[in-house]
Amino acid sequence: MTTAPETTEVTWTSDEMMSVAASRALGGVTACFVGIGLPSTAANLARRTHAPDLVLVYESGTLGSKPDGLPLSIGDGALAQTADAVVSVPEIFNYWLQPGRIDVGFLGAAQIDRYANINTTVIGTDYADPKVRLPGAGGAPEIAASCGEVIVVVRQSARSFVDRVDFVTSVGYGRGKGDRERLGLCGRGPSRVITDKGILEPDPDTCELTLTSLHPGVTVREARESIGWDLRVSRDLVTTPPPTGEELTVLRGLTDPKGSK
Amino acid sequence: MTTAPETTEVTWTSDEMMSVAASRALGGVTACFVGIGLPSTAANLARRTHAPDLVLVYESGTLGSKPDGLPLSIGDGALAQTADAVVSVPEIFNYWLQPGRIDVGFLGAAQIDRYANINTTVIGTDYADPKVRLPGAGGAPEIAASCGEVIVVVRQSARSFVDRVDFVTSVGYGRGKGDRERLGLCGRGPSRVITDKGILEPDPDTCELTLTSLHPGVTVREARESIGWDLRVSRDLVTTPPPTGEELTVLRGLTDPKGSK
Amino acid sequence: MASIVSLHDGVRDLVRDGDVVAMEGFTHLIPFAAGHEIIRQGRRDLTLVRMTPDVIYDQLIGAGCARKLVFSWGGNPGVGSLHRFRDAVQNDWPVPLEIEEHSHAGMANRYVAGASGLPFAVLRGYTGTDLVRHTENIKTVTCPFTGEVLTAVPPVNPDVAIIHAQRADRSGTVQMWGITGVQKEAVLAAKRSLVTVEEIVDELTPVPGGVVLPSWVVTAVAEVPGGAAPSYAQGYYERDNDAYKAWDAVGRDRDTFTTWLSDTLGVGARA
Amino acid sequence: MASIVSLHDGVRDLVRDGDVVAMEGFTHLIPFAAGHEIIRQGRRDLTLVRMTPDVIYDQLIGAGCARKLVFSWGGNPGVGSLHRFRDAVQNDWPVPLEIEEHSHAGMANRYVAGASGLPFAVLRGYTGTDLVRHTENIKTVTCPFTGEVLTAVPPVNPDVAIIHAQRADRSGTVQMWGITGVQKEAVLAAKRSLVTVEEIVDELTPVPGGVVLPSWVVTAVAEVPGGAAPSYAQGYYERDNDAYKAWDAVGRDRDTFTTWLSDTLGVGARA
Repeated sequence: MTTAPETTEVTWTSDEMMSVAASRALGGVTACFVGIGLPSTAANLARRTHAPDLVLVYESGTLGSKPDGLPLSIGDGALAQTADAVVSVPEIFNYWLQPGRIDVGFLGAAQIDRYANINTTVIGTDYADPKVRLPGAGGAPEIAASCGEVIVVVRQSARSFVDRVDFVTSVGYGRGKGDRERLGLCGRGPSRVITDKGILEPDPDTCELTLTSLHPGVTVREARESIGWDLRVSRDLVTTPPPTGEELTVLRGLTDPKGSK
Repeated sequence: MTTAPETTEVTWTSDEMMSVAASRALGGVTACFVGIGLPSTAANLARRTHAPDLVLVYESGTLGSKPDGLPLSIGDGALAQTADAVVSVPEIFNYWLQPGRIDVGFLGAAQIDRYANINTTVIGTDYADPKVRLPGAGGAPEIAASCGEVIVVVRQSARSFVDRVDFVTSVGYGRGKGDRERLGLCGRGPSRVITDKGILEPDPDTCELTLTSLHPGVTVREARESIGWDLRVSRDLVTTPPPTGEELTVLRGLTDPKGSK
Repeated sequence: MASIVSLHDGVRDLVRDGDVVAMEGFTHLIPFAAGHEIIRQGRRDLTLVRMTPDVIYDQLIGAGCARKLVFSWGGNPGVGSLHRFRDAVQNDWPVPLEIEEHSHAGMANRYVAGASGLPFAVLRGYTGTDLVRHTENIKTVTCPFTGEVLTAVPPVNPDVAIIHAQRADRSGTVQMWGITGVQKEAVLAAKRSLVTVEEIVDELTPVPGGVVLPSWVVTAVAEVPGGAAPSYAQGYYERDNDAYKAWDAVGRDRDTFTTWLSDTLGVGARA
Repeated sequence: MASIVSLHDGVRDLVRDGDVVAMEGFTHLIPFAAGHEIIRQGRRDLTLVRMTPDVIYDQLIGAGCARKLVFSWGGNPGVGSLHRFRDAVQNDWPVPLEIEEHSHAGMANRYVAGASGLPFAVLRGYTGTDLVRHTENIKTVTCPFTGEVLTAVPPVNPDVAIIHAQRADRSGTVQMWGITGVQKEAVLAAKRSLVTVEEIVDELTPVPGGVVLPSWVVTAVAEVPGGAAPSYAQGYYERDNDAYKAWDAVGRDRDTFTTWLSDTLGVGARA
């Protein structure tokens, strides 16, 4: 992890910037379906800073978990013990996710493509003889389909950001605008892809992921060089506001005690 | 209610004989789906006498209820408080009744016909303008379809025992042998209709209800005269053993304290 | 997040003439007080949905609030018939009552489909019964794997679901326990929901058998102690069996009922 | 009614070569001890079903017990990949492993269909994904009311379901709490079931969040304290996160794994 340039007061890592940016994306959100890892970090950071009432929903069946630290797994005991309710796994998918009750779904990705389709299944185009066998779908296909919107958090690399994913585990915008509607997917799809370099958003006309925000100290060239397609840059490109001291303090308080970073 | 003839020791009513006969029908049964009224009386009597481990399942969602007295309604608090588990109403029907997990379903009837079809919906053949509007189906259609077997408990009267029910709320044997299989119903159907006069069972060849047992003191003529079709009598007609002193003591202990008789 | 409201305001704001209204509670936790408030506020043309329409729906029907009833078992449990319901079906009094009837399994699955955002539910049910001949809302569906033909029912998605629960906290998160029937599904299937509770507390301590509806899926909560009487609220009060028995005589006669309506709820006969 | 058995006898009597075996437990209450006993007894050609195959299935796969895996997410939670699983899929070591993969929503609904005695379940799922191209067990079904096309999946009905729970009573009625995942459905969907428990007690006192499986739907119960370790059993012990991390190095290398198999479970390499 590279260390980003110092401001007058604080330094931060690119991963910290990514978590902070992801956390901020949860402003005004009621309920968020959270995966383990970066999404969980961001969601818990949001709950500790600007969104104290944010409802965290985990696919293990916990509704409204309020863990003290970061859970190490999706079925951590602290998630159950601090939840408003613990329901069965069938219920969490059928009653809570499927009808579109959850505003935001937070996903990671092994591969993500130009249209924000996500692959967490296999690397390599031959499913029967993959180059790398990945964990698989988990809750992601239906999170991507049914949440009001989806936020993807993933570190940039040419291996991860590809023109076309080897396997569509979770649908972003398919092959472009209108595909979600044609497929009958209820949610609006990925609204933001937050990386360690910046933020990509779907172009309103084409749904192609476009760079809309650069994290402080990152150049457009740096952001573009680790993307496997010719990344477009928004005319309204902005710079992501740097992490505040409070954000960093809370984030480090969350991640350090468990030694998970 | 008429009083049946005295034996040397005890007297009993025809309703008591009916409840006792119904209770005995639960020998060897693991789990029983119970409606309120006579079925509940019989099932609780069985649990207090020969079948202490009988599992009582009520459609309100209680599994393994062990009420002290007779519940007054299907959702009585005592049913929940003494149950092994209380589940939701969808679950009781989908996970417990539908897959055929329950050995015996205990039903009452407003009308029952020659092939043990049951009507609890309307009296009169015009559904839109009924002579009498009855409560309706409740859990009965699926209890009749999915329990391993069904036991019907109903007092005899020409109004209740009809050649053909005005409305098929719950299927017995349809129009005769083979109809259940054609309809794809999982359970074997009504194995016994227990009345205040005797016991009717489906003929093995035709599925027509046939008198197989007469309660003590009841004549064949008395049993046949309150049936709306030409009731056949089994060549192996037996007499129902009279209630034992223990059966009557337990039954009266169950029914009297609540003043429900 | 749920609003904390008075019963009067909750009914005023959430229940509109012509609405599809589901009031659930399977013998236990029946929202009687909310039903009475609907009568008091004179709602009309409601489509009332309920698996087990009992005394509270007999009262709503007798008061002329309903134009349609969707149900699976209508009776006074442990007592007998619902005379206002019968009078409406058989004699159109005080107004005609259209009915759509199902089995419990069918209704339960309709709520499940409603809560799940699905356009139908599949079950083994109704097969061979005459219920199928009297509602368009029972169809068949063929299993794409085995070819077996099963029964399909459409969801219930009420405009408003009304339930009674033991407790809520100040954020409007609701907790109930004991027999909780189909209430969770009813609330999740509905566009809006009103939950009356025995008490609003600072903190909901977990209880065995507890079912929780988080504040963010509930529209409004009203504190109405005794709001389920004469049914019962486990941990709070017992079922008033005498009141159920007494209802038989009140419901049996139009004049006696009209007097009851006036004396108890202060409502004149409207139909 | 359930029998109370030893773990050895339970696995011996209920798990047969070639069986479809579902071991469930969503991070919590994972039946590790039962999995180890299956390895010890040398079962072969199992079709292993599990939403989240993790370390325990990595061990079973590495030991050569499985010919097929049906799953929705296979990884070492919080750590990384399952190397034995990868080695089997990518290199057929120690034996080829056929896979059938789903999403969590799909698998959960397959268990629900299994528990419900239905030949399929309906969901909004898989649409537009490549998962559909790789399994026959994902089809479509058309809503008979709206014409909408939805996804259908067939039930999972394992020969045997194995779960771990906190407690059982002497009759074999099982009680678990905390995150209980899809375990109830797995047991109800299966032909036979084996439940390992932390302890067998005289009486099961109700607990908040408790899920009960009555004795008459359970085949056998074995008392195996610590039987979920290194996963956790709420109220008994915590998750051993270090053991999960340590597994990464063991699973990564065939020889290290084979040594582990021999040292820990007393099993020689068989494949």
